[in-house]
Amino acid sequence: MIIDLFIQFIQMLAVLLLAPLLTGLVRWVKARLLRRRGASIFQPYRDLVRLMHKEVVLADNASWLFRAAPYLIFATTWVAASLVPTFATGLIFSWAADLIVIVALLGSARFFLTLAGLDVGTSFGGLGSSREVMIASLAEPALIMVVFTVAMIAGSTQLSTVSVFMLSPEVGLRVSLGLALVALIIVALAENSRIPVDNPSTHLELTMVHEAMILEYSGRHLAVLEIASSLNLLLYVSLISSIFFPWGLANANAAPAELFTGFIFYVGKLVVSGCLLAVFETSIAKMRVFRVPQFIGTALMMALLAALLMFVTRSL
Amino acid sequence: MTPLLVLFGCLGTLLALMPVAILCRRFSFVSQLVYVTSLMASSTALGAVLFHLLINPTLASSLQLPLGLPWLGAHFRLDALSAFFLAVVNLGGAAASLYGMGYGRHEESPERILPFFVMFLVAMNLVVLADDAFTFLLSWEFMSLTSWALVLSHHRQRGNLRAGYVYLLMAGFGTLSLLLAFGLMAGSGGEFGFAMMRAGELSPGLAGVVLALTLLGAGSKAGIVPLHVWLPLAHPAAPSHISALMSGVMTKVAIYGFIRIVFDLLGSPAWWWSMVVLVIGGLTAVIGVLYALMQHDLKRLLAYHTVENIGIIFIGLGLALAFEANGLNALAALALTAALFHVLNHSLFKSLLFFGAGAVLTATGERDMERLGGLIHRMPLTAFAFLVGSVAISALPPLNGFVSEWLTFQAILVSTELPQWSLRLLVPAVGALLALSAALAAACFAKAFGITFLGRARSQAASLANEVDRLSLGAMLIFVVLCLLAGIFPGYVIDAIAPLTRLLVDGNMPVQAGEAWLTIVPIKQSLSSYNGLIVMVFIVTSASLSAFVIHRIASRKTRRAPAWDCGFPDSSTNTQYTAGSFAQPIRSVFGSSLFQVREEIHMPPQGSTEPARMTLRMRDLIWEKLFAPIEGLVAATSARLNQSQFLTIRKYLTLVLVSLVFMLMVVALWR
Amino acid sequence: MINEAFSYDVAHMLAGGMLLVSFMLLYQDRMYGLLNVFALHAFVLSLSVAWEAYVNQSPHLYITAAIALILKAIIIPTALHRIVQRLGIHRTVETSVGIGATMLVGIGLVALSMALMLPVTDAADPLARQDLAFSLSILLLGMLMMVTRRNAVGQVVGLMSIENGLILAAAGAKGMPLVVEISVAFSVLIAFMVIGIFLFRIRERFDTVDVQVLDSFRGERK
Amino acid sequence: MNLLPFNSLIAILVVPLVAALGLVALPGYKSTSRLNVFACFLTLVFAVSLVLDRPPVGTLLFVDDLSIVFVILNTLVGFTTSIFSASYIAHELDTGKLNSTYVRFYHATYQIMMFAMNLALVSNNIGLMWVAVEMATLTTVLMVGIYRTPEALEAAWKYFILGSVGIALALFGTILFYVAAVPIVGQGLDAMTWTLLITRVSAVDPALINIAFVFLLLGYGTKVGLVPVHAWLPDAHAEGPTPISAVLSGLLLNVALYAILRFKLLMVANGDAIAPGPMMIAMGLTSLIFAAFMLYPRRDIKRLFAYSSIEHMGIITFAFGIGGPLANFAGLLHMTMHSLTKSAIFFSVGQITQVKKTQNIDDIRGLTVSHPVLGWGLVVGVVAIAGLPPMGVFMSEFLVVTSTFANAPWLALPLTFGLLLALGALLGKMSGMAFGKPSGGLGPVEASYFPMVLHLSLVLVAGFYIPQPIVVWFQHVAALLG
Repeated sequence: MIIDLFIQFIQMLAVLLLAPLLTGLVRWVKARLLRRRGASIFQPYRDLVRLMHKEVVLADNASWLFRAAPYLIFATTWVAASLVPTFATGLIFSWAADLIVIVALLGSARFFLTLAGLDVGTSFGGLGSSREVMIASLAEPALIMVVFTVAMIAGSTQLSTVSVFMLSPEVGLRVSLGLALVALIIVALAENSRIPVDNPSTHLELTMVHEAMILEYSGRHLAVLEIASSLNLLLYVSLISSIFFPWGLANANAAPAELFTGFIFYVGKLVVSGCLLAVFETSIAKMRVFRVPQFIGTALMMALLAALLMFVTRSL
Repeated sequence: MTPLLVLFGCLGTLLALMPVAILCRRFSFVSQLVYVTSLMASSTALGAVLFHLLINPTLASSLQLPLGLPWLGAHFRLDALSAFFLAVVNLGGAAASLYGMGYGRHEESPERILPFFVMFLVAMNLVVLADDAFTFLLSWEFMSLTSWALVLSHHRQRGNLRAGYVYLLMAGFGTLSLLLAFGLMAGSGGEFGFAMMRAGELSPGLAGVVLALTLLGAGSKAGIVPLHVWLPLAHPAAPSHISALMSGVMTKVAIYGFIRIVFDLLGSPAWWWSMVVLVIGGLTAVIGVLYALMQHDLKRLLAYHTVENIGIIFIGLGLALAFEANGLNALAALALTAALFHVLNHSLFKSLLFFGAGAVLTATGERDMERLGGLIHRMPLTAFAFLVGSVAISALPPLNGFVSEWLTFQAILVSTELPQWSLRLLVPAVGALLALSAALAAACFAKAFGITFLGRARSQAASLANEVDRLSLGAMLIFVVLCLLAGIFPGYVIDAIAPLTRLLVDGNMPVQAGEAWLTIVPIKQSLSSYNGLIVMVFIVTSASLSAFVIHRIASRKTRRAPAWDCGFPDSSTNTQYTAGSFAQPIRSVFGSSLFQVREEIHMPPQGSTEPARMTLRMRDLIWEKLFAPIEGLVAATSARLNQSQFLTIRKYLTLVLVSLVFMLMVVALWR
Repeated sequence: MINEAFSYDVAHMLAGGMLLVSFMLLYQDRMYGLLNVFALHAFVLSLSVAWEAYVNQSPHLYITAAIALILKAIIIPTALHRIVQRLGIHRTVETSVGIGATMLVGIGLVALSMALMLPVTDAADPLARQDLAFSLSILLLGMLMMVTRRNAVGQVVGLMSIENGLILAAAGAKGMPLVVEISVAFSVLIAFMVIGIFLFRIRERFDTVDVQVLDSFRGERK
Repeated sequence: MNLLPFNSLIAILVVPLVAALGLVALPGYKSTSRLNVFACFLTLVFAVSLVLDRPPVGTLLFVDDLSIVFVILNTLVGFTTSIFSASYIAHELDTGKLNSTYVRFYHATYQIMMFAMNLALVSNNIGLMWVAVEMATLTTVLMVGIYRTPEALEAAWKYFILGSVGIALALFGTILFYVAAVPIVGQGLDAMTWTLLITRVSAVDPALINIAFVFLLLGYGTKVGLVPVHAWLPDAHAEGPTPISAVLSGLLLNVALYAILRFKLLMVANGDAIAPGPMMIAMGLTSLIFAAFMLYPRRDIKRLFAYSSIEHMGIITFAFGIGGPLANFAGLLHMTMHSLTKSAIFFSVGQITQVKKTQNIDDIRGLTVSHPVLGWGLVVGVVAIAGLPPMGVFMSEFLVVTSTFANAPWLALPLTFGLLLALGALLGKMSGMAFGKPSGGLGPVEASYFPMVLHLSLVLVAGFYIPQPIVVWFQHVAALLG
């Protein structure tokens, strides 16, 4: 019991600490790929600390919602992230929420983000929010469909159970798994506002989505939002890895050694995926906002196809 | 003193209010009197039915009055199903009365509302209580009639007359279809008692016809696509607490009608019924929310959302039918529980939202979101309540809307147990529709709340709005609390629904009360489980913790300044996103086919200073393709036939001669 | 008492005569001619009713015959003459359907009534059967006439020829109580009275009794 | 037992006649209208007393359970209508639309009409019944023409011509029946006495009475206003004085229907004759659907409700055509409800047209604002006639529809279609008139609301509670009707 609690706690802490690192890594690799020297991978931590100590400049008609939103967003994202097994399965609170809940938690984070974007009443905020909900309205169903597929295969929506099942030999190689993986990656790109859907490192109005929403934020609020977004990235990476690449996942009540190896594995996965992401982002161009729907729509279609395949082929 | 008698006591009180309201219409105290009394009566009734539902749900007490059909009498019955829906009805009624006590003050002609308000409550109660076809239909149509009168209470406003007309016409259509359905079930013997209908067996074909008729009848009242057209016209037209009743409660009474007939009276279902219901449900959900996204009239938006939620409920019902038809009773119970849970939830947050809209209406006199904005500063409590409602209806944890949707997803996930291929193909597609509608709902309420309450005021009225009175706020806060409770303690609700599922599909979900930490477990722990309480606690603690830590270790300094807006701040409020522009991306994705959206941008000629203009054209294809043709056909036919009414006497005589000769020939040939 | 066959032939002849006169009415297209022929129609009727009375020894039928003779053969035609004169419509050609077509239809109607009546009335005695058949055809022809006439007087005449057919039938029905004849006479009386009133009033307001003009165009006609 | 010194059956005939004479003699408006009301009331009392002591069956006159229903309904509506017409005619006098001689004539004719209708209902002799129906028709013709406007004259003329053709057809049918009956029952009055016919009709030659029934159906059907022989009805309703419209819709149509029912009984009693049901069903459905369509283009408020009368007569004929205890009960109930409701509607319409000074629907707006009682009265009336609960018509229509399931379920479809069609039209017109911004005359109403309120409350109560004796009575009659 105590161990379980401890492990849960460790995980929550781990994701919180590792998240900025992942972001920093991605930025660094991208910089290197562009033949730039690039900031150190620990730069995000410094930024956060600096932001935290700055004073907050609130727009005149910002409401209480504007001030509460960052913390709510952070909290929901963090809770979601801490429910995804990173290096050990069988988390004590895993039964409190299954995959669908995780999706919904991210949904509520997004909901408050869009509201925050609308709150000050600037044109950019509205622009960001409206585009965000458009993207989400396609990405979320796709995610749910992926969840369906996975749940069909593993016979459960509990993430721990799923990853344990994925470790077991009877998974086999399935078409629908492949489809679901691709769909999930596309959704992940969209939800983390990465290229080609959005560009986190620009303030060019034509391309902004995520940045436009948090344009009015400053100081600690901005810091919290930054942590939340890097948590989001981490969450998706660990989600993908724990479903499709669950190798090295330790069991919760395993020996410390196993846990440690599991942790090493996990960090390894983070590094690999971070590099892959950077390579991907540098190798393709940002697409126009109104081609995004087709892009995510394909994800939805693939996920739906995967789910249909599962529903038909299951119990045959 | 059985609950049923208490119930009838309350109904009697409400009925007695009607003449009072008419006779004392001159006095100012009457509106308070009526609302207070109806509040007390409804809450008493609520207590009675809750007592029945929680203490002895299995036994059904019935009552017969020497009214209605002479040789049949009026039968009333209180079983678990009716108790559940009565709880929904009377909860809504009580809250509406409370809200009305405050809201009614601003009413210029209360005599057009009060008598019908109480009768409306009575009618809805009677529908749920009725235990024979005649009483059922009488109360059903009476319910429509009284609500029609309420829709017309502001009959001088443009469009309300038409709204009322379309509404009552559709209601008549529904009643007649139900009448046919009951006629088929009663058979040649004309046994109109529900007990006898339960006993009777129908041939599969006839049962299918009855299902179709019930879908037409109950569905048209619930607002399934494409029979929903009256709903977004009528619901917003009524005063807001009536809108809340119509949207939050009356549609549920329609759902009750469907459940009562299809699950209870009609006997064992055939599997293909579920196909029909599922398809209708999925389409209704998505189309409803898409329509809602296109609205910028706050109340109409809410009305269209009712359509969406009805779709979700029908998805649950369809799944329940599918499972029951294949003898998977436990799973049927799961699906049915999901549907009923959503019935409860929707009645909660939809009433809440309509109350909020009503508050905005009283404070600003505006329903058009394009003229609102920034109300969160002027009316913070209303804003908070509306926010909670929005989160709940967008199916976001930890509020109640999510739980029922989660249960529906679980039911979809286990539908691989179904033997029929077509169902296995259909269900995930419906699941996708459900997920899509959920996401769109979130988008829609981000828009509804964001444009109405956030940003800067878009009109004088909005900038001068004041918080509404305490009673209205009280009514809203009650629902806020209920939404939260139903969200974090779903287990109790599920257990309360269990008797219904036992009654209807004789199966029930595992008892949730025993689960540790108030978790809910649809089938078994390893499959899936959800704990609203833990999620809630986690979110709250981590949020407050982080806030606390940051404020403690880092800065807490705050400075107010003009908005930055990328360096181009603009004082004019017109630069904000409007409801229309917020929905534009989604419109461009989904709207092109369903609404035939056409956007034309007229740029001013070179060098001229006038602004560029964009015109947006949208069409309601469902109306244009389905109802307008019928309208036209009737008009054309009657115009054509009307020519025959202005002939010369000679021609009429010819008519007589011809018909005489014709009939004589018939007789001649008959021999 | 004269023998059955002879009385039968006479009755047959008279009834057939009436039918013939109905045909004459049908192709009359002048007002005065129409009225004269109608007078003849009523006269034949009274003859046949009288014959029925004589054959069946039912004296009350004589009253009917008298009513028919006096009222229909003399008073009404003359009155209508007056009206026609006063309205100055005696010159109008007032059939609306071609004579030939009317005749054909008429013959068809007669055939129909024969086909209907002759087989069915075996139970009733042959005399009644004949009368029924003839009177039915007279009735139908009367209606046909009302249909084909364009103005009020023509239609009234048609109506009254229908009445004649009815009386023929009533007289033929053995021992039919007095009620009926009285009622017939009475109804015809009312008929004439009301028509008179109407024609008079119509004269006040319209310059013609053409029924087509009577159908005013209320706002409803579109 | 005999409560009265003389036979109340005679009384319901004598009272109107005497009253008619008196009304012709009496000068002055007030007294005559009072006498009119009083005479109607007296007739009503006697009619009700018929329930208590049933006079013996005579050769000419008789009452049975069927006719008593009609007689009481007839006299009741006649009574209330006389009350309404008192105030209505007063207004017509003030506005000079009628002068005193015409009013005297009007009242006398009113009584004669009542006499004729009662006679038709209690006559035991098919010939006498015919005479009575025709007498009623002709008197109403005179009433319709009473305003002497071109439209009124045209309406009366049309009514007269079509009516008398109907007369002729009905008479021919009657004669045929007699001829058919003679061989069995023997010559003379007996062959026309209904009570004798019903016992012996089974032996009558079916082929002859088949033809007879065709003529009777068309002949009396003209009075009932069945499509396609309905043409006189809308004009007559629209152009006559409104009380007469009420009487036409509420009573005369019923009387004609009563005649058809009597012959239907004979047809049924004779085993081999053609079944009258299908013909009545066909005509009923035609009338219902056709009239429902005709409701849409209406602009004249009285015409609107005239067509609605055709529609409901169609429903009733349909119900009786279906036959069987349930359908007949439904038919009787629907006929009663329709008489009460429709006359109530005409009461309110009469007052509306007087205060608004127009019959044009488009010029009548916002009644519930300008004249609340009238407006809501109209709303309730239309709601009732459209068959919405909790009014009595809902119950009867419920029964009519469900009764079809006993033997011909598919007939329920056209029936409900027609009902829905009519519902749509009536509600559309009504909501336009009752709600919205008031327009037209805003003057006060001096007429009494009593008749309208009485009828509507009766209909309302009947919607969910019918006293047991009446139910038993109706069920008995329904059984009689086979």
